Amino acid sequence: MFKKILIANRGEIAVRVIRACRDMGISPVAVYSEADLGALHVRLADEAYPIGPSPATKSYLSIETILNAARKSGAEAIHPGYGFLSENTTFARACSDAGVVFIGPSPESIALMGSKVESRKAAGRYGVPMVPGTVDPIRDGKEARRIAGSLGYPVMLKASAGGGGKGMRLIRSEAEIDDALKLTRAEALASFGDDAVYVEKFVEKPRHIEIQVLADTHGNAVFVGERECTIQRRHQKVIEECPSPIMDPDLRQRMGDAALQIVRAAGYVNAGTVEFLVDGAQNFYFLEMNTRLQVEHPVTEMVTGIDLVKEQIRIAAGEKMEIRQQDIAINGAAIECRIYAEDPENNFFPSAGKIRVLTTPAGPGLRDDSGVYEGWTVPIDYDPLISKLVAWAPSRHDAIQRMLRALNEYHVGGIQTNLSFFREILNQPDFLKGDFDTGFIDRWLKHRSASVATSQTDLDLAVIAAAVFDVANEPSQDHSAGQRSAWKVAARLRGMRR
Amino acid sequence: MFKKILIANRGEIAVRVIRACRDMGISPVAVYSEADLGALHVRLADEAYPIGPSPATKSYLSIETILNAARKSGAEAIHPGYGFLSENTTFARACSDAGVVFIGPSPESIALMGSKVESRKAAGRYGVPMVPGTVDPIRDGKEARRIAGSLGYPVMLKASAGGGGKGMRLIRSEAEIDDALKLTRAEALASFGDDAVYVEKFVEKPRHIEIQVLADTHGNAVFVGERECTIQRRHQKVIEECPSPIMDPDLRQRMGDAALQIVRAAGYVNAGTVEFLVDGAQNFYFLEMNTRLQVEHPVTEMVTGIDLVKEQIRIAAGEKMEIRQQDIAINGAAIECRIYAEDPENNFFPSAGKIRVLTTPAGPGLRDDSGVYEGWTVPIDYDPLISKLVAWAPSRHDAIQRMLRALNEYHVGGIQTNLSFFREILNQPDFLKGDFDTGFIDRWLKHRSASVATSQTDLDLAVIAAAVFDVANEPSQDHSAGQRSAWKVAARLRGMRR
Amino acid sequence: MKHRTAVIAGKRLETAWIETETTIEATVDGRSYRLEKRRVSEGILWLCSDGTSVDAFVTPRENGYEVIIRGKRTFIEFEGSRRRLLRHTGAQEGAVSVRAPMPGKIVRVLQTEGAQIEAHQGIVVMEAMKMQNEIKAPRGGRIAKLNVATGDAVNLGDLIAQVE
Amino acid sequence: MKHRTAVIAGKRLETAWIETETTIEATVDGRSYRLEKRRVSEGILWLCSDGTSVDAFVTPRENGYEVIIRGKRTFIEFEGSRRRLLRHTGAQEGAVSVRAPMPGKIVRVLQTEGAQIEAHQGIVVMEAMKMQNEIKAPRGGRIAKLNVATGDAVNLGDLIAQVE
Repeated sequence: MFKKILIANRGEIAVRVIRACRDMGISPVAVYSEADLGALHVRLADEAYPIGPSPATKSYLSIETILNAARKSGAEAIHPGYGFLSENTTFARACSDAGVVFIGPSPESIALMGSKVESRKAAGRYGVPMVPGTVDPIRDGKEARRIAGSLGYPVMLKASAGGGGKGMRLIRSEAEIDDALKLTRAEALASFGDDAVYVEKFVEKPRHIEIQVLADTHGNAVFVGERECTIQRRHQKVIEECPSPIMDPDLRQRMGDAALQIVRAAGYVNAGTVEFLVDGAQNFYFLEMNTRLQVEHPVTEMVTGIDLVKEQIRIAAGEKMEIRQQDIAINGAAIECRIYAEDPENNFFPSAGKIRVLTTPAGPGLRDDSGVYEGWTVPIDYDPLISKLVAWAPSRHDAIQRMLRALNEYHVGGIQTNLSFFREILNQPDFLKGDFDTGFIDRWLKHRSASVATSQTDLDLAVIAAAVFDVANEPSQDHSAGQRSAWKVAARLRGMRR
Repeated sequence: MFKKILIANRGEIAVRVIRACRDMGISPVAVYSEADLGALHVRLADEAYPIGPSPATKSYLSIETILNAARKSGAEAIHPGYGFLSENTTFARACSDAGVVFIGPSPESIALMGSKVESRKAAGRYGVPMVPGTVDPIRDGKEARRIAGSLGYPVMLKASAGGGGKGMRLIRSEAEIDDALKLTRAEALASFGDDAVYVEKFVEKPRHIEIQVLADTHGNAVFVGERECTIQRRHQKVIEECPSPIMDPDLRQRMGDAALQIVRAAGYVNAGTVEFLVDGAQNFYFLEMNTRLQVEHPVTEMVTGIDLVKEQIRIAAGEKMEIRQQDIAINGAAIECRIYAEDPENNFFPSAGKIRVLTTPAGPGLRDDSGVYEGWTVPIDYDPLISKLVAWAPSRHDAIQRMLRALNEYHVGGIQTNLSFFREILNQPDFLKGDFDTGFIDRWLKHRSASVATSQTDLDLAVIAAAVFDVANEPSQDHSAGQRSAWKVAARLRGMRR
Repeated sequence: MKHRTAVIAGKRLETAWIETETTIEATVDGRSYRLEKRRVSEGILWLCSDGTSVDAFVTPRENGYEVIIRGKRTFIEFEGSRRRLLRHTGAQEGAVSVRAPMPGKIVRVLQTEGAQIEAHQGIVVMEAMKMQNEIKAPRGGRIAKLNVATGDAVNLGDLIAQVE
Repeated sequence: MKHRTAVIAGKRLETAWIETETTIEATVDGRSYRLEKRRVSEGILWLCSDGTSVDAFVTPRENGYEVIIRGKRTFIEFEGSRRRLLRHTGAQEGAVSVRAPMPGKIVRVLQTEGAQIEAHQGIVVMEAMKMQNEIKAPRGGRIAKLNVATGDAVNLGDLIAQVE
């Protein structure tokens, strides 16, 4: 087993991997940009190396700098987390060239699955069903209109190099195509350095369900249940569950078998996720394979007891998997909310800044995978995910009830978060019934009301609390720094934000 | 099911029960003494009622005041937690008289098992093995010497009304008897209002292992695995585990059967715990039954997935248990550390005061059942338990490794805690091997060294950190409150404590 | 005795109170409360009134406050306070400034000065924290001023447009 | 440039340093460190030196400091600082004051004034937070002064006895 692992990432996922290392007695090595001086992942590591200025292109995406840190520390392996270099074939190859184990699949598997075109071809060869559409990138608006016309609207426009919900757009009519093409190409170029896009038939009322797989270097492969990822906002997952409310053993087995076909098609090793669309008649279509750890992996861990990061590390170290397919059972239900530093009252705009107060929920059946701490300043340079809150209970109903309890305990002061947004979604009747598709959030947001009904007493107490705060918050006679209360300073800082 | 439950307790266990209520959609009602104004359990409740001054005798032990709060709130049931009124037959009867459900066994079961003498007689009738000794209270030192002489030293002196490790003393020779008797009687009187004590043969190299039981009002009873509670300091449990490192399926079955015999003997309903001593030859002896929730119940919950507090509430509401004996499986291993506000460097003296900084561990496989928050002042009036940290993993080795990781993440600033103490114990070879008895801690403390070996760099960094702190900490020119930094104030407050 | 006039969803409530270290005596529209209280932390106030126990999480927002109690949000504005609600439901009068909610870059301008737009229609596309987001009109009206161009770097609070 | 003379387990270490907002340049007994740093919270200092990353948890104790790094404790005293280590391993010189570590009640007095006692021998039994605890002698010697009697209520810091 490795003695030292470098984590080429930041935020909650770097913290998650560092904890797995410690849980295995492996020494974790962090890297950090200027914005991440003293970040939680750096504080929790045994060693930490600066890798450059705040923009990711100059730090977390800088292959040579990261490999230098690995060399300097003597780390035997690198865990890439998700995002950044996790699906970068150049990086995977550079690790191998530098004699450092890349904790993930081979560069060839990444390349194959990283190409929407090639991955669909490979899936097709192995008989895995797919959504009708083009495989090759489209040239221009004219071609897009022609293909969309033949598939029939609505269609999806997708970045060939995309993933994680970025670089995707729904097109309901021909009139939207030109604008959508421009915007998607621009985003694709900015996010992935490649503006190739393709067109696909849009599956109505689709659910997004993915299968977790694990494959070792000894030819063993298993699927580790599904994750229900249908609750998305603008193609970004926000709530994930295991099991899926629509799953039954037969569908799970068929989807698992299809996922393992993809593993075979890709010659895949390590942890990966095969994403499917599922329609109302339980037909499923291969979307793509994510050749890395998923953000939402904890829901799988909570219901199976399998630590996916530990398994990744063991597989990368060449160990033989001890998990057999027949031993994998889904016990109870888990649900995850992605806590973002963003403002649901202001069009979900990212909300960077200092976390002045942080109260996290605790107690039975909860897990909070956070990347921040009280006093930490969430930098503007990266993804605004600050934490993943996961609740487990014997049933879906109880897990949701527990999640609501946890959300009410959670408080992040100083920046805006989407906590209130989750408190409301988890009370929606259709959500509780498990009756939703990927358009659920966008439809619900249209008729969401600003204030939520509350009792007269609670309303009056809210008025009193705000009034007390407002008085503490008035401009004082004396403006010397020493006499400003923390409340005043906070309020002034917040007052700057329009 | 109940709509509203009053929790007649405080601290971490009140918080635990409140969370169970919320997880079940039940409205929790708190009570609080003057010292607990704004305590965590009060903040998390829907309603809260003041019940008097800080001393427990005037608040948390005040039956009439608590029942008045129950009446006023309209709570249909009362959960007593542990300690305080949880094993008080008068309270259980008063609840029943007031038409409020007491979440626990009948007053008769409490009375029977609350008496060491009667409980031993009952156990004897059902053929459950016991440690040789007196059943009746002893009159004086002379009688104690006579009985001890016939049993052979060492013997244990125990308060008849005792429990939780209080009111117990080991006597190795006749010379110690008189002093021990006085001290034990005084403690018994102060803690339980009853100075009756009895004598028992001391089992050499004993392990303390207890069996969790659940029994409903429909005649169903199950045992829910064991808890290894051998790691004690002065008869107070500090670390608990499930499973016990010495357990095998046969011994578990035999101990479980014996525990269910006690359930029958007591006509027991609700959750309870049957405590046994186990010697090196796997002989087990009934010690006592705790007729309430145990502090250490989370380790059982982590390995079985059964929520014991929810089960307590369901049973009290008259529901039929859905859990069948054959469905109960122990999955992986869990370990709990009791985090106390006490100072291992100063004879484990309780350390009340304001929590200035609180950093709690998180991530996979952890549960922190805390009763405090950053900024809270731990009152001097109650038990100094501030939190229970529990780690789960597929194996005992991995659970301990994870607990060590969690302990290193944990920091409580402003008061002293026993965190360092646990960090050291969990590295002891005998602990890791599972090779210990109830005297383990006391023997280890004798040769514990003040400082732990560390690398030259870490030592130098410690010097630099302390030096930077010391400078920030120097008496400033200006003593006005507005200009004192928080570090300085903290340091001054701490400086008062010798 | 302090007092404030609160405005919630257009409705006014008069409140007055006396505060000590551990208590507040208050009236809200004539309803009296004797409260026990604790300032738990910055922006967290525990209040207990005749049995009712709440943690109130207070966050300054848009010239008013968001208060969360039992997971439920209320937006409160105070008359005469320096904070006034900026965002209304589209029916408001006068000019509204649309400002950058955080530092970022304007990647696309969707409107022209003088154009008529509807509430929630996009004005510009801004990139920040790796995400492209449309900055939308808080109300319908005419774009009286358009202060940015494609490629502009903007800071938090910078004027993007005025809608009147 | 600041400097201090640290004492760890009787061994002296000279340290000097220059601190900025995000860095510390320091020497300890001639060993040089260029550190990146962040004051994370009261008593928590993150330091990073040539790869080595630590959270240092600093707690004032007994006229010195306890510093926890990677879960390992070090006790540090500074010469000339107002804080000096009180507790030694029993070999120390001079009189030692034994004080109440928290408010409580003396339930039993185990020694008499003038008595010879050994290190760690009990002087009184005190009840606090529901627990009876023996207050023990930090070193061996003679009880020069016994300041409490059975039944006395004591406050934090009250003198219980002097051992010399």
